Amino acid sequence: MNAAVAAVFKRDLTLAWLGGAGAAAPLGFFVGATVLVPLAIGADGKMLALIGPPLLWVSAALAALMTLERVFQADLEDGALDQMLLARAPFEALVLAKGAAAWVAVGGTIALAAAPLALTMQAPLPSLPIIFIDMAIGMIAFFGTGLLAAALAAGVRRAGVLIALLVLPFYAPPIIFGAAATAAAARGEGLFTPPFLLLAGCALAALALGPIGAAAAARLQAE
Amino acid sequence: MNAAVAAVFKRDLTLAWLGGAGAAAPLGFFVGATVLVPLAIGADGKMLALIGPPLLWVSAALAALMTLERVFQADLEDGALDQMLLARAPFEALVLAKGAAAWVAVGGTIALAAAPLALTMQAPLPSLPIIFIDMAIGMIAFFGTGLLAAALAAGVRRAGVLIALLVLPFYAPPIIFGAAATAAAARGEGLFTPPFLLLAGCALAALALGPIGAAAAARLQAE
Amino acid sequence: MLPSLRLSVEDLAVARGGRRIVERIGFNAGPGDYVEITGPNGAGKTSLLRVLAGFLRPLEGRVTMSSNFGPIDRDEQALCMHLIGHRDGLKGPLSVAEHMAFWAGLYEGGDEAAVLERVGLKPLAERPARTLSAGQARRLALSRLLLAQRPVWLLDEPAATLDIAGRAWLLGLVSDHLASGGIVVAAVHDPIGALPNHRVALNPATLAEAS
Amino acid sequence: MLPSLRLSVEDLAVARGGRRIVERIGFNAGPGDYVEITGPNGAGKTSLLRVLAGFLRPLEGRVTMSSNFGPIDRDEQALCMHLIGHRDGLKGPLSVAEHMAFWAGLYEGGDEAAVLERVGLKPLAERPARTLSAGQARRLALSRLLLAQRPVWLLDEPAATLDIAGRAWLLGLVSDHLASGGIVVAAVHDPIGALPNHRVALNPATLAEAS
Amino acid sequence: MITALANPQRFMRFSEWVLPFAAIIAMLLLIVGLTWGLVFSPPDAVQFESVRIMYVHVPAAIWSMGIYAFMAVASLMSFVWRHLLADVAARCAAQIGVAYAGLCLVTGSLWGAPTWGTWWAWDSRLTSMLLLFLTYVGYLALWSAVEDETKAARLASILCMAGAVNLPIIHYSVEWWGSLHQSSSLWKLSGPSIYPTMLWPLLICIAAYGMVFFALLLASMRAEIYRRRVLARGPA
Ligand code: HEM
Ligand SMILES: Nc1ncnc2c1ncn2[C@@H]1O[C@H](COP(=O)(O)OP(=O)(O)OP(=O)(O)O)[C@@H](O)[C@H]1O
Ligand SMILES: Nc1ncnc2c1ncn2[C@@H]1O[C@H](COP(=O)(O)OP(=O)(O)OP(=O)(O)O)[C@@H](O)[C@H]1O
Ligand SMILES: [Mg+2]
Ligand SMILES: [Mg+2]
Repeated sequence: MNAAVAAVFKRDLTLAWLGGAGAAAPLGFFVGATVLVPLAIGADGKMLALIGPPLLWVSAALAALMTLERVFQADLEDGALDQMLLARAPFEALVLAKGAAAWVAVGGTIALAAAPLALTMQAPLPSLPIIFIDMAIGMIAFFGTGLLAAALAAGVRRAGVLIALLVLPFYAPPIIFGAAATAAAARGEGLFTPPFLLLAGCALAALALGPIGAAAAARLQAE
Repeated sequence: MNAAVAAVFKRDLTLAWLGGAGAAAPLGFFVGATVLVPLAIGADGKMLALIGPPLLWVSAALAALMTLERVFQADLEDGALDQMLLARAPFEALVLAKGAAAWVAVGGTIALAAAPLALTMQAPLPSLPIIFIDMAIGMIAFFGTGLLAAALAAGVRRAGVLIALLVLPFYAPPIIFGAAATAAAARGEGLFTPPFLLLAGCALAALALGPIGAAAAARLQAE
Repeated sequence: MLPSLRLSVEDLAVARGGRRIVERIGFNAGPGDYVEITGPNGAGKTSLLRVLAGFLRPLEGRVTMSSNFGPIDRDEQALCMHLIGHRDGLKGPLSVAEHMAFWAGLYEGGDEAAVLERVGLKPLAERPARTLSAGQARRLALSRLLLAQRPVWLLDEPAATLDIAGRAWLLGLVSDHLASGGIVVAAVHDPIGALPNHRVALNPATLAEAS
Repeated sequence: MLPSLRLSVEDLAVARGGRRIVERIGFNAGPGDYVEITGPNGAGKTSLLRVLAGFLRPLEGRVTMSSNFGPIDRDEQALCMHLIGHRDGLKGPLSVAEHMAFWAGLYEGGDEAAVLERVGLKPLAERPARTLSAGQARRLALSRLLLAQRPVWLLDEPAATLDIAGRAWLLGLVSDHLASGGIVVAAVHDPIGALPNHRVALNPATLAEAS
Repeated sequence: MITALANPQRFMRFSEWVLPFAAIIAMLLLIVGLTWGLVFSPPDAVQFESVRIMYVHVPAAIWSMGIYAFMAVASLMSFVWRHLLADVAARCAAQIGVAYAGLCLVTGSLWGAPTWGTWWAWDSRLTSMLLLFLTYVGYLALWSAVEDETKAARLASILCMAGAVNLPIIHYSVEWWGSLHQSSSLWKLSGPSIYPTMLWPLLICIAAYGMVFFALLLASMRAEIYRRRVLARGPA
C-alpha cells in the first residue's frame, strides 16, 4: 500500500511541475493579486498592514481553487482513474496521496511565497515563519474540502466553475480564522493564537472527511 | 465563412452553457469571491468600498483565465483544432469566434453579476449600469490577451508557467484601469472617466492583436 | 496464480443510460480459459467488461469468483482483475519510464526493467507519452498487465492500432498468461489468435435498434 | 469534384522530434486513385498524413496538387483535403446532431439530415458523444468526410474499432468517393477492401531502431 | 412509519390522501397568519409599518435552516440504504429550501433598506444565511449538472452530508468573526421583548411555512416519482 500511495504522490507531483496547469499559474495569480490590489488602491503603509493578511488569504483561497478543476477531471477523461481503482491499495489512501501532492506543489509554493509578500505588507520579520505555517495549514483545509468538490464535479463540463460554487461555503471558516491568525502574527502575538487553533481544527476536519468523501464521489464517476 | 464562424461560435457557446453548471456557476464563483472578501477583511463599510473594486477585478481576471486555460489545450488534445484548421474559413476568424463565445458566456455573466455585487460593497444604485459596462469592456481585454497566451501555452510542457508569465503583464493594466474606473463610478463620477478610456484602449488593442496572434500560435501547435 | 481459479457469470443484465443493453449473459471460466466476447458496435462489450471489473453495477445477475481457498468476496474480486479499456490512459507529459515506474508502484509488483524490455519500448523509455505513435502508446498501455500481475485479464479490443508484429506479441502475452493458469476475457472484432474456450456473442442489436 | 485532379508527392522526407523517420517517399495519384500506406507501428504513417494535410512541414521534397485549371497553390491545397486522424475529435457533452450541425457549418456544406441517415446514427442523434460506444464514435468522426466534401481524403486507420458492418459501410463510402473521381490516401494495418492503385510501404524500421 | 413509507407505492397511496389535508391546513394557516400579521397587528414603535415584513422574513429564515437538516437526514438514508424515496425527498426539499432562503435574503434586504438605510450589511447572521443559500444553490447545481440521475443522487447526498458538517462550523466561525469586528451595531434585535400581539401572528406564520413546506414536498415528490416512472418506461 505504501508503494502505491508513494507512486500516486510522485506522479501527481511530477505532473504538477511538468505540463498541465502546474504550480506556476496559481503562484502567478497569487503574487499578481497581492501585488496588484494594493497598487490599484494606492495603499499606504498603514493601510497595507491592515488589508495585507485578508488579501493574502483571499488570493490564496482563489489560487487553490484554480488548481482543483483538473485534479479528477483529467484522470477521468484519460482513464487514469480506472487504473487507480484497480489497485490493491485502498482508494481513499490514493485520493489522499493526490491531495497531498496538490498540497505540496501548490499549497507549499503559495505558503512559501506568502511569507516574503507579507513583508511588503509591513509584517515584521520574525512573524514570517508563523505566516508560512498559518498558510500551509490553511492550505490543508482548502485542499481537503476542495478535493471533495473536485471529485463531485468531475465529469461535468466546465467543472471549474461548479467546483467554485460548491467549495465556497467550505472556504469561509478557514479564511476567517486564517486571516485573523495572520493578522495576530503580524501584530507579534506568536503562533498559538485562538484563531490559529480554530484554523487547525478546520484543517483537521477537512483532512479527515475530505479524502473519504472525495473517494466515494470519484468511485461513482468511474461508471 | 460566415457559416463557419457562426458554427464555431455556437458550438463554443453551447459547450460553455452545457453541463448544467452553465448559468449558475460563474455566478457562484463570482459571488463567492466577493463574499470571501468581507469575510476576510471584516465588515467595515469604508474598507470594503476601497478594496472591493480591485478585488472584483482581480477575481474577474482569474475567472477569465480559468476558462481560457483549456480553450486550446482541450481542442489540441481531442483533435478539434485539426478540424478547424481544415475549414475553408480563415483560421483567425474562427479563433475570434472562439474568443467571442467565451466572452459572451463567461464575460457576460460575470459583468452581469458584478453589478449587484458592487452593491454589497457600498456602490450606489445608479452606478450599477456603469460598473456593468466597465466589466464587459474589461473582459474584452482579458479574453483578447488571454486567448493569445492560451494558444502559446497549449501543448507546451510547462504550460502553467507560461500562461502565468505571459498573461500577468498583460492583465495588470486592465485590472488597474478597470478597478479605478469602477471606483470612480462608485463615487458617482459617471462612465467616461479617464481610467475608463484607458481601459477601453486596452480592450481595443487586445481585440485587434489577440485573435491574430492566437491563430498564428495555435497553427504551430497543430504539428 | 491462484490455484483452480474460477470466474462465473450468471444471468447478467446490464443497463446503460436507463436502457437494458445486455441480457442473460453467463459463462464459467477456469484456469487457462480464454473467453471471447464479440458483438457489433454498441452491443455492450465495453459495458460488460466494466461490470466484470466492478466499475458498473449489473442490473441483474451476479459475477462470482472462487479459488480453492473458497469463494472470493466482491471487494477482493476487483483486485484479481485488470482491465485495459479503449483508452490508453497515458499522461502526455510523462515519459514511458515514468509511466512504468508509476504502475509498478501503484500495483506493487512487476519488474519495470524486465517489462520495459518485454514490451519492446526500451529505446523509447525517455520519450514523453505525447510523442508516441498510436501503436507504441497501445503497447505501453498493455504493459500494465505485466506490472499488475492479476490472474484475470479483461481486454477491450486490445489489438486496435497494433501492427502485425504487435499482434503476435499480444498473442504471446495472452498465451503465456493462459498457460500459467490465468483467465483472459477479451472483447474483439477480429480474433486475436487464441482459441476461445467460451464465446459470448452479444445480441447483434443493429445500430438502428440501439437508440 | 475537381476534374483531372492530381496529387503528387516527390521525394518526401519527414522528421519527428529531430529524427528523420520517413525518407524519399513519392507517388502520383489521379482521380479515383486509392493510395494505401502501410508500415509497422512508429513507421511514420501518421506523420506522413499530417504532412499531406499541411499540418507538418516536410524536411525535404514537395507535395503538389493540380487540376485541369492548373496547379493549386500550397494554401489552397489544404482546403482540398480532409484528414481523419487517430483521435475522433468529439466533444463529450455535445450530442451527435450538434456535432453534425457544427461540422456542416464549419465546412459550409453537406446535408446534415442525409448524412445522419447515411452514417446510421439517426437513432442516436440526441445522445451526448460521451455516451457513444467506441465504434459509434468512430462512425460519427467519419461523417466529417461527408460533410466537408473534399476531393482528397486522408484516413488514418479509419476502420479501427469498427465492426464488420461498419467496415463494409466504410468500404462503400470509400468506393463511392473513388468512383466520383476523388482520391483516398489511407494508412492501414489491415486492408480496408479497396484495391490500391499505389502502395507506400514505409520502411519497416523495427521498434528497436525507432528510438 | 418511515420504513413503511420507504416503499414508493405505499408512499404514493399515503401521500394521495394526506396531500389535500396538508394543502388546506397550509392555506388556512397562511391566510390567518399573514392577514393577522400584515393587516391587524400593531405597527412597531420604531420601525412603523415596515416591521410587517417580519411575518414573511422570519419564518423563511427559520425553515430554510430546518429544511437543510431534513435534507441531511434524507441524504444519509439515501446514501446508506440507496432509497429512491430518500433522494427524491432530498432533492424536492432542496428546491423548496432554496426558495425559502432566497425569500429570507430578499425580504431581509427589503427590510434593511428602510430600517438600516442599506440593502446589505456584512452582519454575521446575514453572512451565514448567504452561505446557506450558496450551499443550496451548489447542491441543486450539482443535481442538474450530472445527467445520470442515480449517480447525481449519490453525489448530491455526499455533498449534502458534507454540508451538514460544514454549516455549524460556518455558523460558529461567522459568529466569532462578528464578535471580532463589532459590525457597526446594525443588528439591534428587540429580542424576547416582542409584544404578544406580534408574537402570535408570527408563530402562526412559522407554522404556516412549515405546513407549506410539507404540502409542497409531498406534491413535488409525487410529481418527481411520476416523472421517473414515465422515464423508466423509455421513450415513446
Ligand atoms: C439566519 C437568518 C436570519 C434569521 C434567523 C433572521 C431573523 C430575524 C428576526 C427574528 C428578526 C426580528 C427582529 C425583531 O425582533 O425585530 C429579524 C429582523 C430583520 N432581519 Fe433577519 N434574519 C435572518 C437573516 C436576515 C437577512 C439575510 C437579512 C437581510 C438581507 C435580514 C434582515 C433583517 C432586517 C432588516 C430586520 C429588521 C431590522 C431590525 O429589527 O433591526 N435578516 N430577522
Ligand atoms: N453513459 C451512457 N449512457 C447511455 N448510453 C450509453 C452510455 N454508455 C454507453 N451507452 C450505450 O450503450 C451501448 C453499449 O455501449 P458499449 O460501449 O458497451 O458498446 P461496445 O459493445 O463496447 O461497442 P464498440 O464495439 O463500439 O466499442 C451503446 O449503444 C452505447 O451507445
Ligand atoms: N512529437 C514527436 N516527437 C518525437 N517523436 C515523435 C513525435 N511524434 C511522433 N514521433 C515518433 O515518430 C515516429 C512516427 O510516428 P507516427 O505516429 O507517424 O507513426 P505511425 O506510423 O502512425 O505509427 P502507428 O501505426 O503506431 O500509428 C514514431 O516512432 C514516434 O514515436
Ligand atoms: Mg467498446
Ligand atoms: Mg499512426
